Amino acid sequence: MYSINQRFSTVANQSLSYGLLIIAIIVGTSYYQLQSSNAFNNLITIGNINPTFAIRTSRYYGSTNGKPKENVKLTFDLDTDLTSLFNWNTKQVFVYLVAEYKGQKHPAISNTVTFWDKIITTKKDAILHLVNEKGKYNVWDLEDKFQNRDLEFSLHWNLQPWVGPLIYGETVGNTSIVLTKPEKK
Amino acid sequence: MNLRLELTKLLNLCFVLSSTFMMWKGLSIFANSHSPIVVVLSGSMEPAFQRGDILFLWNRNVESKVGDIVVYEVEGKPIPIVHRVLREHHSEKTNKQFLLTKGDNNAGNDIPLYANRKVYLQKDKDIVGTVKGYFPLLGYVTIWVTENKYAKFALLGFLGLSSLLGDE
Amino acid sequence: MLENIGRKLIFPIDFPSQKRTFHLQSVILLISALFASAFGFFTQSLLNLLICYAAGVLITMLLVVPPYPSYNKKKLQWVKPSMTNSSMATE
Amino acid sequence: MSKPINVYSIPELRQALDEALPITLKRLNYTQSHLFQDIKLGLGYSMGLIAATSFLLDKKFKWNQTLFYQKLLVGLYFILSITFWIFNHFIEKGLTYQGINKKDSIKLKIMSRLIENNSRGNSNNDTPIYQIHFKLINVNNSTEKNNELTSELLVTKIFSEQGYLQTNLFYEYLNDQINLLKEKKKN
Repeated sequence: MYSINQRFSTVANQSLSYGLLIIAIIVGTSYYQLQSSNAFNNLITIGNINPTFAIRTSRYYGSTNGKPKENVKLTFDLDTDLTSLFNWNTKQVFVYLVAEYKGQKHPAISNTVTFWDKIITTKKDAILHLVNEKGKYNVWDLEDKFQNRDLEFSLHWNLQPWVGPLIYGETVGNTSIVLTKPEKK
Repeated sequence: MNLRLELTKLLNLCFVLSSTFMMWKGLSIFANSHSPIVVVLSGSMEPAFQRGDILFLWNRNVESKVGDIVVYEVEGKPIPIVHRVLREHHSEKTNKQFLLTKGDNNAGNDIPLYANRKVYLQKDKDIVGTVKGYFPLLGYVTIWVTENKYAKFALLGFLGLSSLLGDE
Repeated sequence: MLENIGRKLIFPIDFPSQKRTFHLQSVILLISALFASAFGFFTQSLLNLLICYAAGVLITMLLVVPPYPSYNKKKLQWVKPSMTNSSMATE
Repeated sequence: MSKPINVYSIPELRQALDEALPITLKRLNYTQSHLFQDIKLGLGYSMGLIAATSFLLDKKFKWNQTLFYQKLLVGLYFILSITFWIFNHFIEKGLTYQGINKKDSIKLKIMSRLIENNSRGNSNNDTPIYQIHFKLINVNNSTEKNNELTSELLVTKIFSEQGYLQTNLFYEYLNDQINLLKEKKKN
């Protein structure tokens, strides 16, 4: 405290270290809020999953050297309430609908793909009630064909905080379907 | 002999520089990533990450999960990219994992960004780290200094002045 | 010349005040950190927390940084340099 | 010595006094032993060298190519910093000066510290005190009991308001104290 420089820098330093304390408090309390509002066990229902298939030969649809690649796109219904994820340290929630499946020719290969996702930034948008929603992505596999796979769907979320660690979680309620080509009408 | 005195004074400066650098190296080794702390430079992950936000990376995980935000490097491009994993394919026999990524704020996936007409990234080769922690805005200082020449002069001037007036 | 300006800009305060201002600073900053956290939590707003803590830091700066005359009442009596000393000092 | 210090700064006072000790004792015919200083300089600069090597490797090569060496260097740096810390706290233990007077064959060790506020009452209790612990060792007769003395010096007695150390006052003070110590030895 012996010179004006030093007084300024001690105040600055100390306020920064108490800033770290504040960050710890924010991270701790917001995590506690998530736990106490049962945010890690939100229920979900997924249904009415209908695939459509298309054959693509572009690199941007997974084709290498012009070999035909089977792409799949979905429509689905989804119901869930994610409002419990929103507290004072939530900047955004990224929700994504993923499917897990095994390889057909090589069963040792595990795959996880995203069919749909959404960025939610406010609490009032966090109640999802989707009917016949179109999937966002054309999805292809490492193998050329995608039909007749056993897909297990689940909804995951990633909470992006204003400060602190990123938090990941999953909703409760998985659905399995086998992808089959709908009969031609 | 004043040589020792001068050497001791120089040593203090040397300690400041070397301990900062070695701390950074230690952190790199701990996180197994050559840059464990990165500053976001593009808006492709908005609104999650804006320019100037600071990200803390971890690279000791063997596999990435879908939804993870990863930092990867593309051959021939100087700036690492921060994007989210859209798909992953891994074999239980070999430890190879293929990843497809996409920026939250981009319309399409990252295939046009990958080098050598590749369709996937490889976890062990291309990934610098997975984002684990976040601190907003603080990195804007470094962006400001690297991109604005007046800022560089201002910073240098400020440092020079404070070393002249200050108590070393 | 720069050195002379530098010496004018040190603005020292007396030893008891150094102790007192440091104590004051620690207490105010800790209290404002805790109060800001609590206020932010109960209003569920990080902005409120930030404003509250910034105000605390600003108050501390205003109280501690400037060399108020009251911080310089207990200056010490130092030794008067004698003629021989000044020649020694530049040795 | 020509640069004035801020006399209201404890670190600057301590540094000025610690640096003035060897210069003043030289005038009292003591030759300083630089052993501890040299060990610290050696340790310190080898740490600097390690960091510089690590920096160069980082600049010249890619991360994966030198990972093993980097781990080695970081480990070495860590070990040396701990050694440095141990040396400071357990071996040097605040020893500011050691030197020898060949004529009187006396070895002198000085530990010093600056006490910010003495709580010993009276009017001076705002004034920082430079506490010096002297230890005289007879080089020829190692069985003889060492002579020790702790003395305290008000910093206001040797610094001018402008921030100059009054070197001849400091000289006289040290001379008096060492003579006192020698007297004590004779009795």
